[in-house]
Amino acid sequence: MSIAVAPAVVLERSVPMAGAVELVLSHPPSAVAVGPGQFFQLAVSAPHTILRRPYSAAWSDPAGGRIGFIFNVVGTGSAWLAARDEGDELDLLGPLGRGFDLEGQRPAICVAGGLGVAVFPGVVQALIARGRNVIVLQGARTAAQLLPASRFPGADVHVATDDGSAGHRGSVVDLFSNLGEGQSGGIDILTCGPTPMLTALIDVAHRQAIPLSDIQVALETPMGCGIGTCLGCAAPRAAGGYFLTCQDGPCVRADRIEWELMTDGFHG
Amino acid sequence: MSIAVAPAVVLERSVPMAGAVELVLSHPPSAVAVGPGQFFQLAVSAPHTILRRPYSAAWSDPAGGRIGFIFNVVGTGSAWLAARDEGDELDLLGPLGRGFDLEGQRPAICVAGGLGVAVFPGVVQALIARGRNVIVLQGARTAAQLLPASRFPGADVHVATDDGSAGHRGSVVDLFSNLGEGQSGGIDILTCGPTPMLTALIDVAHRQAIPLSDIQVALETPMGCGIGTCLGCAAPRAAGGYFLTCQDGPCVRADRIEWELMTDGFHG
Amino acid sequence: MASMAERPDLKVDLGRGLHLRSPVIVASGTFGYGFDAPQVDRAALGAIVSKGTTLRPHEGNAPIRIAETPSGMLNAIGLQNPGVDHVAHVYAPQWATWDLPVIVNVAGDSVDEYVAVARRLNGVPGVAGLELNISCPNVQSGLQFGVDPVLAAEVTHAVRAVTELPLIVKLTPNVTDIVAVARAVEDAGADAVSAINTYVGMAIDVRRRRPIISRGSGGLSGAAIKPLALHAVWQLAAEVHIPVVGVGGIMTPGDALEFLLAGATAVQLGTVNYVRPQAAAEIHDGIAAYMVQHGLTDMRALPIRSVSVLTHV
Amino acid sequence: MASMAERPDLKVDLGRGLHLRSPVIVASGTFGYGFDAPQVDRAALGAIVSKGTTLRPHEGNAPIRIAETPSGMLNAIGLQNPGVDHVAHVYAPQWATWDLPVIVNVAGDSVDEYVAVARRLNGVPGVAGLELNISCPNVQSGLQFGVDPVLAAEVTHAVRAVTELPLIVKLTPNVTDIVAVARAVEDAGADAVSAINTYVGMAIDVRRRRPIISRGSGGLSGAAIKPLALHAVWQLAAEVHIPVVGVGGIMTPGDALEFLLAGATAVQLGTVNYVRPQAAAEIHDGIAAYMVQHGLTDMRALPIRSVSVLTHV
Ligand SMILES: Cc1cc2nc3c(=O)[nH]c(=O)nc-3n(C[C@H](O)[C@H](O)[C@H](O)COP(=O)(O)OP(=O)(O)OC[C@H]3O[C@@H](n4cnc5c(N)ncnc54)[C@H](O)[C@@H]3O)c2cc1C
Ligand SMILES: Cc1cc2nc3c(=O)[nH]c(=O)nc-3n(C[C@H](O)[C@H](O)[C@H](O)COP(=O)(O)OP(=O)(O)OC[C@H]3O[C@@H](n4cnc5c(N)ncnc54)[C@H](O)[C@@H]3O)c2cc1C
Ligand SMILES: Cc1cc2nc3c(=O)[nH]c(=O)nc-3n(C[C@H](O)[C@H](O)[C@H](O)COP(=O)(O)O)c2cc1C
Ligand SMILES: Cc1cc2nc3c(=O)[nH]c(=O)nc-3n(C[C@H](O)[C@H](O)[C@H](O)COP(=O)(O)O)c2cc1C
Ligand code: FES
Ligand code: FES
Repeated sequence: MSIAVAPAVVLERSVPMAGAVELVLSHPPSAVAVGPGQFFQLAVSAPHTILRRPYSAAWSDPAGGRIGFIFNVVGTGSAWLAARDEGDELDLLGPLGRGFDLEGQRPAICVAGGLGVAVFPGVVQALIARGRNVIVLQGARTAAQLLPASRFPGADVHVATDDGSAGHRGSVVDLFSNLGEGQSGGIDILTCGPTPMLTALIDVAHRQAIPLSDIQVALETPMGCGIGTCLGCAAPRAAGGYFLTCQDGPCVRADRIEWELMTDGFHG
Repeated sequence: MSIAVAPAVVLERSVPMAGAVELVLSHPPSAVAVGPGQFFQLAVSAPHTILRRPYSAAWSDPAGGRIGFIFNVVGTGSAWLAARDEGDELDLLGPLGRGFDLEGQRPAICVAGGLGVAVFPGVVQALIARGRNVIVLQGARTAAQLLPASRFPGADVHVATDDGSAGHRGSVVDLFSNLGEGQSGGIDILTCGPTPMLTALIDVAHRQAIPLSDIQVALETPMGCGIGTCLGCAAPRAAGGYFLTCQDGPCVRADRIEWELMTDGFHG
Repeated sequence: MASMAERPDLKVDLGRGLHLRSPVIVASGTFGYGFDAPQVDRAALGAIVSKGTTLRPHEGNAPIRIAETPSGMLNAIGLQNPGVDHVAHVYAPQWATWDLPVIVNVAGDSVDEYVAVARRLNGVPGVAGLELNISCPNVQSGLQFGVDPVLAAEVTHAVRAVTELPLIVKLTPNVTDIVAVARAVEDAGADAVSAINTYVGMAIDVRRRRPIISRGSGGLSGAAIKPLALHAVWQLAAEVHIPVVGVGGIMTPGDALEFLLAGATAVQLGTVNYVRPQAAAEIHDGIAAYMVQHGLTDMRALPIRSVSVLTHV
Repeated sequence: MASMAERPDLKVDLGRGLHLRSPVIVASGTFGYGFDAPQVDRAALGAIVSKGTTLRPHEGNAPIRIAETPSGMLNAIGLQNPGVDHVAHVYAPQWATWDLPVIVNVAGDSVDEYVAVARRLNGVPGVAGLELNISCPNVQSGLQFGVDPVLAAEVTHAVRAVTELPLIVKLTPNVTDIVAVARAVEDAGADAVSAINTYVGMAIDVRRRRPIISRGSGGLSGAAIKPLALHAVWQLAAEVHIPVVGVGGIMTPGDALEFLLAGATAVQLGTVNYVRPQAAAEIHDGIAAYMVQHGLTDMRALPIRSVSVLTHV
C-alpha cells in the first residue's frame, strides 16, 4: 500500500447538485492508487480546527492523474474546503482504508442517501467496467439535491425525494424495498448514507431474507488519524468488541457490524 | 467617537514594495472617521488564531469611501490577510486610538523604519494639506523594500538602506542625525519603526538637545482588544506606571515614554 | 431567530435577589468597568462583572502582558485597577443610573484585604453583587486561596460576614478537585460560584530565548480552554446546590448552550469580547432561538443532568 | 536547514542507559505499536512510545471516542490494547530488529497490575524502556494514581523493584501541584518523567443534547494545551533532577524548541502525528537548524533556566 502525503492542485470546482461542491484535483499517484470506496484525509487550514477531514474519492481518472471529491458544507472544515478554487493546493493523505469488494458477476444495487452518493460515481464506473449490471437508488430531500443520473453512465438510476419533487416520494429505502422483492436471486448491495437510513435498509434486508453478507456499507465515523493509530474510529463488531473504520473499513460487510450499537454519530 | 464593527470589501490588492502587501478596502464610515495615525483591529480567520490584528490605516479617501493598509507577512494572521483578494470581505473594528497631532505650522520630519512607513502616506498627505513643509526619511534593508517616493507627493523624501542599494548606506537615524543638526529651530518629528530604531532616534534627540515633546512616536505593542478593556497593551510611562497604547496611543509624545523600560517586543 | 412574540423567558436567578434578565454576562477583566466597548449591545446582557478590584490602586505588571497561543491567549495583567475607593466614588454612582447590574470582581492578597474591599462596597448604590476572585497568587503561603478548600472557605466566610451583597466565588481550575473547593465555599456562604478563571500557562519567544510574558507565566483564556471549563462546570453542577456560572472559551451561541446544557445557570463571556463585540447579542438570541426550537420556555429546562454519563476519562 | 557537515549533536540521555539519537519521540497512543504510519520518517526519531498496554487485552470504550475542539481533540479510547503477552510475544521480537528503541507505555488499575506488566516485560529483547501511565481513572479509591504523590510513589516504587528497564513516569496535569508528584516519583526511583498526559475535558452535542464522547468526558490534546504543558515542563525542569520529557501540543519546530528551552531533555509528538506525518522530520531538522543558528553544539545548551523569571500568574 502506498500512502502519499502530498499537495494536490485543484483543477476545477463545481456544484454537482444543490448544496454540494465537487473539487477535481490533480494528483497522479492518488488517482492511480485509489480503489472505489477508499478515502483520503484532507488537511484543512480553517480557524480552530486541528484534524484532517475524511472524504471518499468520488471517482478517479488514473490516465489523467485526476481525482474527484463531492461534499457538502456541514462545519468549519468543509466550509474551508468549499472555498478552495482552481489553482489552490490541497494536502491529502491517502488512499486509505478498504474500498468496496467488486468481485463477482451478480447484479449490483447501489443505495445512496444524501451525501452518501458522493462515493458512488467511481464505484458504479468500476462495476460497469467489469460488465456488471448496476442499479443506482438515490435519495435526497428534493430533486435539486440529487446527483444527476448522467453521472452514472450505463447504470439504471432510480430516485426518491422527501418532497416528491423527483421520483418516488419518500425514502430511498422504500425504493430498495420494492425493488428488492423481485430481485431475491442474489444481488450485491453497496450502500452509503445516514445511519437511520442504513438501519432501515438492514431491517428491509432482514424482512426480505437478504443475507447481510451481501450488503457492503461505506461507514462514516469520526476519525482522528485515518491510519489506525488513534483507535478513535471504532465501530461495534457483530462478533463483539470493535473494528476500526479506517483500517477494517470504511467499506464493511453488514454482517460484521453490531447494528444494535451503531451510534447515530454522523450524517444525522 | 464612532467605532464601527462592520465588514469591508477588498477593492484592490497590490505589492507597494518588496515583501509588503497593500489592501484597499471599501468602507465609507471608516474612511471618513479615521485620522492620520489611528488604527483598526482586523479580524483574521487563520488557523489557530483568536485575536484581531492591529493595523494602522496607511491612508484614507473619505470622498471615495476607501481606506488603505500596508503590511508585511510576519506570522499566521498577516499571512492570512496577505492572501485576501478583490471581492473578499474583511471585518474591521475602528478607527481606534489617538493619531498624530498635526497642529502647528513648523516643518515636520517623518522618520520611518521598515514597515513603520506604512502609517505615513496618510499622515504626509494631511500635513501637506495643512500647508506644512514635510521631509520624509525612510529606511529599509534594500532599495526594493522602500515605499516609492511617489507615495509622498509634495514631501522631500530621503532614503537610507542597510546595503546602500539606494540613498544613504546605513540607518535612517543617521539621516535624521545629519539633517537634525541644521534644523534645530523647531521641528515636529513623527516616527514609527522598530524599537531599536526608536531608541537610537531618542539618543540623537538627546545629543542634539531636541525636546522629546517635539517627537511623536507611533507605538506598536501587542494588543488584545484595541479598545481599552484588556489592559494588555501597557507601555511604560515616564511619570511611572503604564499607559495603554490602544487608548493613550498609539501616537504618543516621546517625553511621555519611559525609554529605559521599553521592551523590544515588536518589529524587532 | 425567535420573534418577540414567541421569545422565551431568559431570566435567571443567581441567588440573594440577583435576578438577571439574560444569562449572558461579561466576564471580569474583559469589559473594564463597563465604560468602554460601546460596540456591545447591552440589551443582551444580564450583568457586567468589573475588572478585579483591590483595596489600593495597582499599576499592574510590566509589559509584555499578553501573548496569543493556539485558539487562546495568555495574560498577566497584574490586577491593574484604580482601587476600591475610586470604584465606589466614581464608577458606582454612574452604574446606579444604569438598568444593568454591575458585579464587582474583588481581589486581594490576604483575607483582610478581601474583607476591606467587600466592606467598602457594601451598601454602595450601583454595586449589585461581588465576585470573589480567589485565584490571586500572592498570598503569604505562596498558594492561591482558590486551590485550598480551607483557605477558600475562610476568605468566603470572612467576606460573607461583612456584606449583604450577593456573593459569587470565582473558582480557579488549577486544582486536582474543583468540586471540593466549590463545596467548601458553598458551605461558607457563597450564593453562587463562577467557573472558571484562567489556566496557568506559558509561551516562550525562541528567537529571544525568554518567556514572552514578562512574569514568565500567564493565565490562558479563550476557545482553547472551552472543553476544560465545560467539564469543570458539568462536575460542579452535579455536586453543588448553588448556581454555577459557566465561563471559559465561550465564543458562539453553541458554546454557551454547551455550558447551559451542562448545568450552568448563566454564562460569562471573556476573551470573545475583544474579538467579536457582537457576540453577546448573538449568544443571547441564539439561546432564545434554541429554546424555541426545542420547545423550552424557561432557562431551568436546559440542563441535561438527567442523562447519566460518566464524568471521568 | 543544517547541512550534514555542520549538523550538531542531537543525542539525548534519558537515564539508565536510554540514549536516544534524537530528542524527537512519538507519544503513546498516537503511533500504535510502531507498525502503522509508514509516512513518518523514522530516521528523525529518537524513540517510539507504544500504546498504553495492560495485563489483559482491552476492547476499549464504545464509540464515540473522539471529538474535535478548538485547536485540540478529546479522546476516550479506553486503553484498547492486545494485552502485554501479545506485546511481548508478537511485537517485541520485531522491535528487536529495529535500530529505534521502543518504550512500552504501561497502564493498570492497581499496583499489582502495573507490577505484573512490568515484570512480564523485564528482559524482553526489543523493549527499551517503560513509561508508566499513572493517569488511569479506575483505581479503587476513585482517584488517579497520578494526582496523589503518595500513590504515585507507591506504584513507581513497586515497578522499580521488578524491572531493570529505564523507567519514565508520565505525569497527569490534572493536579494542583505537579511538582510534588514529580518529586515523589523521582524519590521512588523513576529515571525520568514525561509531562504531560491529557487534560480532562468535555464537549456536548447541543443538537442531540448529550455529551459527544460516549463516556462523557475525554482527554484534551493538541495545540490548545501547549501553553499549559509548557508551563508544567518549565516548573518541573526547575524542580526535579531527572530528565523531563516534554509533551503536549507540539506541532512545529518552534513548539518543540519552546519545550527544550523550558528545560525538557526530549519531546514527544502526539496529536500532530495524525495531522502532519512529516512533522517529526521537520521538528528534528528545525532543532538542528536552530542550534546551528545559535552556535549550540549540544542539546544540553538549549535550556534557558538561567533567566530568572517568576512562574506564577
Ligand atoms: C470515510 C469517510 C468518508 C467520507 N466521505 C464523505 C464524502 O465523500 N462527502 C461528504 O460530504 N462527506 C463525507 N464524509 C463526512 C465528512 O468527513 C464530514 O462531513 C466532515 O469531516 C465534517 O467536517 P467539518 O469540519 O465541516 O464539520 P465539523 O465542524 O467537524 O462538524 C460540524 C457538524 O457536522 C457533524 N459531523 C462531524 N463529522 C461528520 C461526518 N463524518 N458526517 C457528517 N456530519 C459530521 C458534527 O457532529 C457537527 O455537528 C466522510 C466521512 C468518512 C469518515
Ligand atoms: C497600533 C499598531 C499598528 C500597526 N500597524 C501596522 C502596519 O501598518 N503595518 C504592519 O505591517 N504592521 C503593523 N503593526 C504590526 C502588526 O500588528 C503585526 O505585525 C501583526 O499583528 C502580526 O500578526 P501575525 O499573526 O502575522 O503574527 P504573529 O503570528 O502574531 O506573530 C509572528 C511573529 O511576529 C511577532 N509579532 C507579533 N506582533 C507583532 C507586531 N505588533 N509587530 C511585529 N511583529 C510582531 C511575534 O512576536 C512573532 O514572532 C501594527 C501594530 C500595532 C500595535
Ligand atoms: C486580559 C484578561 C484579564 C482578566 N482579568 C480578570 C480579573 O481581573 N479578575 C477575574 O476574576 N478574572 C479575570 N480574567 C478571567 C476572565 O474573567 C475569564 O474567567 C477567563 O478569561 C476565561 O473566560 P474566556 O475564555 O471567555 O476569556 C481575565 C481574563 C483576561 C483575558
Ligand atoms: C487518541 C489518543 C490516545 C492516547 N493514548 C495514550 C495512552 O495509551 N497512554 C498514554 O500515556 N498517553 C496516551 N495519550 C496521550 C499522549 O501520549 C500525549 O500525552 C497527549 O496527547 C498530549 O500530547 P499532544 O498534545 O502532542 O497530543 C493519548 C493521546 C491521544 C490523542
Ligand atoms: S481514525 Fe485513527 S484509528 Fe481509525
Ligand atoms: S489592547 Fe486591550 S487595553 Fe489596549
